[in-house]
Amino acid sequence: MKESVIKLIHTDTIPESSICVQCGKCSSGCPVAFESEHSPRKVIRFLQWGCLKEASQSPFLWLCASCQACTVRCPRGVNISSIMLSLRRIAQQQGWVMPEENLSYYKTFINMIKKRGKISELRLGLATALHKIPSHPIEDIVLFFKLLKRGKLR
Amino acid sequence: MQKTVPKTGIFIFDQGKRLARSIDLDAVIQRLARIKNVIRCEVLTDLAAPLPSIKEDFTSDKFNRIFWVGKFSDYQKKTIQSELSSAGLNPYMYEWCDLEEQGIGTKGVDSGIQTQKAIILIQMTLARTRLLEPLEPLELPAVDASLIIGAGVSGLHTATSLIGLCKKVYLVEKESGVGGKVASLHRLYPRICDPRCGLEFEIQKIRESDMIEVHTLSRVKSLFGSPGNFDVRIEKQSRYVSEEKCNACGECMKVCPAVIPEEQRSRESAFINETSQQVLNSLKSDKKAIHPAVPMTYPSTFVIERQYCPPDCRECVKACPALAVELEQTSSELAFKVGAVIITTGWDPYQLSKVDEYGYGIYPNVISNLEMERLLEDPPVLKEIGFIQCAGSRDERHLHYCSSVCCSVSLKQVLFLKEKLPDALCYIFYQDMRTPGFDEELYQKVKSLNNVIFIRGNPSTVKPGDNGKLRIHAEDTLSGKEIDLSLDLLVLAGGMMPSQGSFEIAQLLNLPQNNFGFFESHLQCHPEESQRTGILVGGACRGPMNISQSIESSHRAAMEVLPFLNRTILIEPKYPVLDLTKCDKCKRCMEECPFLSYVFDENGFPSLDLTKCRQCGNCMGICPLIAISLRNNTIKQIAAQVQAIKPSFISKEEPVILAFLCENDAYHAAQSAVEYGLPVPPNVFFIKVPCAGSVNNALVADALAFGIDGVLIAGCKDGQCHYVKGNQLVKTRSGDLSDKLQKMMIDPQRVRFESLEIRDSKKYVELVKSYIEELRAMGPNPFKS
Amino acid sequence: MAEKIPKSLNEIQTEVIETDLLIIGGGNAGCFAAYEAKTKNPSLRVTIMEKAHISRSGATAAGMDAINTYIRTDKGETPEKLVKWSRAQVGGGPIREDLALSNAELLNETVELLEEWGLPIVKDEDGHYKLRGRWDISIQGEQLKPIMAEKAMEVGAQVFNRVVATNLLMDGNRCVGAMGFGVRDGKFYVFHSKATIVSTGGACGIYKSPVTDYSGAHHQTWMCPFNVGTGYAIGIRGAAEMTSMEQRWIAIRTKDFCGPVDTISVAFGCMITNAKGERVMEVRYKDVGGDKAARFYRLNAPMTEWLEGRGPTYVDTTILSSEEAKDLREDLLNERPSFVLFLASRGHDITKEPVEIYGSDPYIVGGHTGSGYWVDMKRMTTVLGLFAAGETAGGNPNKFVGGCAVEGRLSARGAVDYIEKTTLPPLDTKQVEKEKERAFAPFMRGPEFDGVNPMEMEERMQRLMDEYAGGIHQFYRMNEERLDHALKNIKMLQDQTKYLYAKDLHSLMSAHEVSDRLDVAEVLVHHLKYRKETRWPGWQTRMDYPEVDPNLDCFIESVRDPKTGEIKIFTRPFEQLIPGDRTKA
Amino acid sequence: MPPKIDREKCDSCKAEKESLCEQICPGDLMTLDEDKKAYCRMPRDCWDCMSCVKACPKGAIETRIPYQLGYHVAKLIPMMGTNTITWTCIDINGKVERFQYINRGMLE
Repeated sequence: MKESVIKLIHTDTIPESSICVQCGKCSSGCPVAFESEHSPRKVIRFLQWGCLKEASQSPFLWLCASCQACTVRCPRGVNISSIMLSLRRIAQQQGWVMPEENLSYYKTFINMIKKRGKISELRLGLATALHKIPSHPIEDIVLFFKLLKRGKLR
Repeated sequence: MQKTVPKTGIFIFDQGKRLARSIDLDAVIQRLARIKNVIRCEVLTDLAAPLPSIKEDFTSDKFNRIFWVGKFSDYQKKTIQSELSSAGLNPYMYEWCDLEEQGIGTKGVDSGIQTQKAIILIQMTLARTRLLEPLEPLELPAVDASLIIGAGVSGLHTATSLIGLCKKVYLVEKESGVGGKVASLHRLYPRICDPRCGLEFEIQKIRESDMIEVHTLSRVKSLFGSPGNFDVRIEKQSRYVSEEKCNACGECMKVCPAVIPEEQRSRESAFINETSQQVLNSLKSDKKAIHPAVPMTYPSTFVIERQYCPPDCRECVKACPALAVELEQTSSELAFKVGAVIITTGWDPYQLSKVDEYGYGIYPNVISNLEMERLLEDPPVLKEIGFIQCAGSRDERHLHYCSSVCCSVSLKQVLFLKEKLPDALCYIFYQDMRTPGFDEELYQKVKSLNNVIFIRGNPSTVKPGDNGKLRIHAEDTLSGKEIDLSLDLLVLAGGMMPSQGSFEIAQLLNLPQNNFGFFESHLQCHPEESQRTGILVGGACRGPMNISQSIESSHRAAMEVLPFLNRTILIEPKYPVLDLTKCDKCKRCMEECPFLSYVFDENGFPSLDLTKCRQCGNCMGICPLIAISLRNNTIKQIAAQVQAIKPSFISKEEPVILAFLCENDAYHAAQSAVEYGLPVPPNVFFIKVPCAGSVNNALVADALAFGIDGVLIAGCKDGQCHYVKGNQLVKTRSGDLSDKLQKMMIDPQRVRFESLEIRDSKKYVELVKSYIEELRAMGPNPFKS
Repeated sequence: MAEKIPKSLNEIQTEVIETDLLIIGGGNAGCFAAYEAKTKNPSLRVTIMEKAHISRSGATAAGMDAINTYIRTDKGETPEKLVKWSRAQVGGGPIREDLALSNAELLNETVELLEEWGLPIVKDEDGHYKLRGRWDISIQGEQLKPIMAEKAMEVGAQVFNRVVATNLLMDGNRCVGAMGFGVRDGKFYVFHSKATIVSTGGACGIYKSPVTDYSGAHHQTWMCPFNVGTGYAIGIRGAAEMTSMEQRWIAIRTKDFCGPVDTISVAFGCMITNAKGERVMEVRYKDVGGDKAARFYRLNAPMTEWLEGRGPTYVDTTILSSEEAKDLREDLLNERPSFVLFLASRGHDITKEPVEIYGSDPYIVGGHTGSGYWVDMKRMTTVLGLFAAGETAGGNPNKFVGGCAVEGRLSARGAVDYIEKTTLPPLDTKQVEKEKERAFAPFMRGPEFDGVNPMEMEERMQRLMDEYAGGIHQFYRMNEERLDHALKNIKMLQDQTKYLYAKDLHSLMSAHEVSDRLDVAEVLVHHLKYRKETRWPGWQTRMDYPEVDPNLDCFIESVRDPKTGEIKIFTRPFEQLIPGDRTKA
Repeated sequence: MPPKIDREKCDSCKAEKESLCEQICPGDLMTLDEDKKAYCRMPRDCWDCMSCVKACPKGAIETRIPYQLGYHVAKLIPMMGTNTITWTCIDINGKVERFQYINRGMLE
């Protein structure tokens, strides 16, 4: 297990994680870390331990907005947000996505491209919303009409 | 020029008949006695008895050079030398030939082969002895004064050391007073003393000495010449107050209408509250345009910063009872000669505004650790204070290195702050606390204080909070907990970087700096020697260090400078000499001399500055026209040694290796291999060279032409060369030769460069063995006849 | 890299160097002259003006494998015998025996000097220099030129490398230095000296070489192609008397590469054979000495074989063992390394196949034959203050490396004596300005000038001389009418030099080289015309006068009138000092 | 095309003005191009004296016989010592021959 993990780490992006000094600047600047039990620092720490699976199963991956705040502040120059993206891919390849429904948006997106060759924001939004029970249905509907009115959904 | 016939005496010293056990000494003697101009050749088992007769033979001119074969203790060598030099033998007319270090006496090697090898070794030494010339060390006149650039703590200590040794010192400082950064510090741990007290102690010595000239408001404008004789020109900015007349009574300051405005800091009202206003106030200086020298009031003369004077104001002139104010003063230039230069240009704080996430310069209550020193004098009432460590240090985007002092500085500041504000709550955000040595005690002391919280994790940003406070969000990486704080004051532990003055001097003197801008030196072996001979570097311009380290460094620099301050500089006659009849002005020697010792002479030839030269011989190695030779180790001598090797002495098939060993490490590795009793194969001969870089390709070509099967050049590892880059140069050169061998359809491995460290005895033996195997597989050198 | 072409003469810097002794040409003779002058009088300012770089300039640039004249006194040889041999080699003369004798007397000392300076000379078991012919000794002379150059510099001669001489600096009939330009720095140099030695070497490239291919192998000549006869030309223009120019040096050389043959035939005993396998010299030339016949016979014989349908001709190297063949090539590497490469490029094993030989193009080289300046015993030419040494000094053939070195020393002795008795007149700035304008004229015309480039003119001249003045392609044969044709066209070419243009300093040098060659060629043709006989078949074959004319047993001399450019030809008598049969060694 | 230059190896002798081949060439033929690499400006004018080959400290120059005179490809490579020279001659059939001897100093 350990060996294959190391192999995975090195074949993919992630050797960079070893230079992290765990200063925590990424987490303290992260706008979404409060939503998750894992901070980006922790994800990187898992990688330093070689725990690729734990890292890939972190729900934080799917929260990351790729805002790059972490990457910009990192004193060691670790490209954290691209590591997060790589981990998403590994998780998907290995079937480690937790929970599975996190993938629904991405799957819909890909399928739509495959089918039509382009994205319709309207369909994508609807499909994503219908895939799981919306947490804020009323607000979503209000937002939907607002967006529609301004021509933001096509 | 009359040529004297080289007549040689060879004495084989075989104490305890150790040599006789492994080689046939009679055969050796018989062989040597047949050589022309070998006048005396005998085996001695004792030194004391035959010395008088050797001395007598020398005095009666039977021979004019001697070489000694065998192993000698240093004491024995000195005895021989002093005996013979009393008979008039020039100290450069000896050679020593240690057969044992070359592997004679190795167990298990056939005595016949050993005897043959011994004969070759002696003939090699004979060949070089024949070409010896009597030499005398050169004494060059030198100035026994030194120039110290920068009068901070390092500069002052260097200066006082030197004046203590009665050496004239010129101390040049660009500020109006001495003291440097240290003078602006509050208190020092552990003795809790005011740093000015220590500085004053040094200033007192300067005041009392007439061996020193202190030039403030001055910069070095040019520096030419060479070690022992530098011509310095400095520019003195006008002070507008006469140093001779002013007695620092202070009357002028009382009438001066102009207050120097402080540095621009944002005063955006949203960020101002009571605390930050207090902070701003305590950092404010009420310095007038005319004021005492800063940072320390030495020289005790006032200075006017004219750019702040109101037009046509002459209040100070009127007020001065000593008539010392001279508003019409202009800058002046001053020239003098010194023997050496010590650079103590110190450090500058890293510009914290570049670490933009912490809002330094935007929020008035975000201050640097240097400003905190000032604030500590009389701190405002503060409840919650944060310290962020590594603000800029250890950061890819800022300073790549650890500034080494900031952890201790912040701890000290917390300690003093808590003394004055016992109830204040201090948060220290850190990555790693680095408190080397006794500073650990400080760390533990601060840890034991109440309401001091260490958070392992640095905040990402600082944001404005309510009511002018600062909002900080951080992750305590140890617990994983997120922390939200609202602070009254945030102290950033800014790092140390090379001072602006260092960059200016580096450019002026063409002085190599490392990647970070600190002066380059050989950190283990000669930390205070810059890469320009006669120019030393002391204190924090060499790298981040604390005050006591700076002082140590400056004292070391003062010691190292002494050889240049002797009124004469003694040059050992081992320096390179250029044969102008061969030189083609290709300038490669100038290009590749690690110490820039060559300059063009009036005819466009390179000419060597003997005082800058460190006698490494890299120029001898690089010269494509074989025009450069070290005086007591000429290229002809080495060539003669190479020529004396008989490559078929074991058999025609058995490979013979010639190794050129750097005397700094590879040679010692080979020497101790024998001392440790490692089995050195008889196939290898080595020649000791001052630096691997001094091996010229022509010598290697000679070796191959004479039929030597493999040539090994061994020097230091990358980056370890005592002469900066000799190993690199020879590596490239031997690589070129290898490429050429390939074209000649000869195995390129017949020439190779290897790195050997001083302890690599085993590696050396292994290397030789495996090389022999390789060479056996290649077959004999095609030039072997 | 391309130089900036100056817009006007004023942009060209003029450098005036005042000196006691100027040596034009830092070759073998030049270096020895500098050495001798400095050792005789160390306070003398000695300056060498060198067209190339002194370390590797001139005929010995590639090295040398032998010194062809050394007197083994232990074998009973004497200077007189050497002179006798030399006389025989040029068919009995005329030869300046006085010069030859004084040369021979200093010869051994000079060769020994070379060994002392570091030239390895092969020795026999007794420690004597090893002979490979009667007078030849083997050297390992790859470094011959650098060794001599270093010595010249060591004694303190000031060397100006890359300065091309264009003319002498005259003060009436006295030479007070020389002028030239820097081919690298573009400066105009004026050397103002009390005495001047000209030792520029001979003239190569007046005739088309048999190996010439215009695209890639133009300079495959035996003689150094960078020796263009400047030393003669400046003397001709300075109204110095030239002697024996018609005694051209042509030697038998290896075919297609002009490699040395003496090394093979003299040192290794490989004899000349023809296509039928006959020993040519023994079969047909027994009466003039067979294999030991004078050099021009040894040249003419194989070429005659070709003409008469028995070519090609060879030196028979198949008699060599493989060790000897290796030794031979080692010798060749010392003199002409590229010849060994040539053999390799033909895949030629000389022990299996003989080496083909052919005549070379004619050269004017006074170190080998008698052509050059008429000099007195002090080696002063007919121009006061101008001395000649080496290939430029005439009347004394078969000097080769050793003799030219000696002559360098003798000329320096003469010059040192002369300098003591003279002072330096003020510099004639008018003459300097005029020469500066002349020297840079092709350059000032600029690269866009609609004219003639030096290479074109050189090729035209070489073809003309080859076909009409007895070149290799005509088997060295000539007659009066052809010579007249040559002369007429040389005059045309000389006139056309006003159309020469140079695009850079290098081609400016080429422009001067071709002008210098033309001046030498003109004098040469006059000499050839005057000798209405065939005295040295091969070297000088007149189809219209095939016999020797006893009335012409004298030196033929020429002087060019510096004002009209007309060439006056006259004779000087031959004086025999060493008695005996002149054609016997 | 007598002197053939290995442009990779040539470092123009790091010289300020003239590389060693440029300095030594008796015919003023070697010079540096815009990339500071040596070349022969007039290959037809080369005498094949091999001075440049011997002088080149990088071993970047080879002399080739013009094709008009000899076949492709034979090599003759000198290697200069302090007082020795070696020659390696490789003929068109790949036969290697070597020569070595002293070129300065007394012969014993």
